[in-house]
Amino acid sequence: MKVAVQSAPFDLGAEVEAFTSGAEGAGAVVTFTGIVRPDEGLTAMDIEHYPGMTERAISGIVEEAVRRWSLADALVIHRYGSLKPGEAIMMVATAAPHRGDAFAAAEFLMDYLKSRAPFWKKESRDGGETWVAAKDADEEALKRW
Amino acid sequence: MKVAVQSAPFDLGAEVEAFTSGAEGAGAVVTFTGIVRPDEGLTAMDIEHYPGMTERAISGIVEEAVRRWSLADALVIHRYGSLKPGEAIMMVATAAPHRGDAFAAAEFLMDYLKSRAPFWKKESRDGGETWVAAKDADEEALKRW
Amino acid sequence: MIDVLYFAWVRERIGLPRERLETSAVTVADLITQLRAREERYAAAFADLSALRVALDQELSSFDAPLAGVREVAFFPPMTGG
Amino acid sequence: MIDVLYFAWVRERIGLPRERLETSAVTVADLITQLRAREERYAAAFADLSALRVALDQELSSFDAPLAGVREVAFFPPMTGG
Repeated sequence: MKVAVQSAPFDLGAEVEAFTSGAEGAGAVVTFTGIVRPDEGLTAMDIEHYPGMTERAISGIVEEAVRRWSLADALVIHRYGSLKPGEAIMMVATAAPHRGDAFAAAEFLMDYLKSRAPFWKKESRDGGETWVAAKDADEEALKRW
Repeated sequence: MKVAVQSAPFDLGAEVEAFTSGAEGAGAVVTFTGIVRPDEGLTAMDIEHYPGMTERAISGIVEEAVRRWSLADALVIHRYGSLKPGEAIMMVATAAPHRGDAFAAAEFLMDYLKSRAPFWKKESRDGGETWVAAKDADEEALKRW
Repeated sequence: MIDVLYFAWVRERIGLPRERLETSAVTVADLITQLRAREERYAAAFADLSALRVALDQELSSFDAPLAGVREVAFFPPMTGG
Repeated sequence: MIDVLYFAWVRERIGLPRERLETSAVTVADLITQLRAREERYAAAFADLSALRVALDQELSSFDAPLAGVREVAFFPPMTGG
């Protein structure tokens, strides 16, 4: 199990490689990577977080995933600070004996990180700065679990 | 779009890195890696395929995924030949503006590759060799799409 | 004494990330009532509670939760991680 | 003339990966009837059709499909990719 909250970029290829080769007994590894979508006019994405609570909240979400599914391992890396379009914001990885568990746990982690981990995104555009509003669909997504 | 059917191992980290940095406009990248599960007594997994039909079938499945979901890119690599426990058999990757499309397309690709791409697995154990039987659950899984 | 933290636009509207307060508030809602009464910038930040979330000692909580024993209260908009 | 391919345990049971046949079979089912009649190893391989799949010119097909124009027929068990 690994949870990292950091401002530094992470090496996606190296993380996936290390996670996969370290996941003993796994037959299936799913990864998700979130990227600052290079939307028209977007110049930067600033991510604020709540130090202390962030690590607690993410660890709690990972522990819940481990309780619900048969997982060999799980990983969450989430960045904060100022990111440019095209940069990776975060990743999750899940390893399980079977693919169903790996997929379900990865989607569960993403749904919960979206709405229950204390991060807030602010977009900078030519016209100014805007806090990204939470989507009703993201809150709705939690109900399926 | 990339489809590769090969006996050689692939470099998972490098493939994920290249796919992700090449997926223009993506906000979400999902990858799945299938590994020879190191079950008790398993010494090798031999994968037979149908050269020609394999590439056609996989390309058809990828094209169907692109028709159904809003994808920036998709990739399938599938190995054949003799693999050892712990080795990666195959991977899929999907890139999309939003995470829902990336997850759904990756699961769709996996479900179809399991039952519609002409590969056959044979397990070698101390006691001999056994062809892996198709699971009813894998055929069932196609019905959700 | 209680630490009160503000994040995202709540922090921007109030103009500070955290402060230490002496309060007799029994619940989060009481504390919000006291904060609103302090200055216009607080009233503006707490105008619409449906747009706010609260954490007590780093656990998500609700506005009717009691403050007894709590050392850190945080106010912020709905989270947008991932 | 038609190419007939066998994979996995079908290949092992029949003992060869492919062969070229002259056949008057109109459908896949007709071809299977002719193959079964050839030798015991064919009869064994085609004993239970529910355990077999067929592809015509590299497209999955069904046992009642016509063979007219088909150049390559492949028989194999349900696939186990991924």
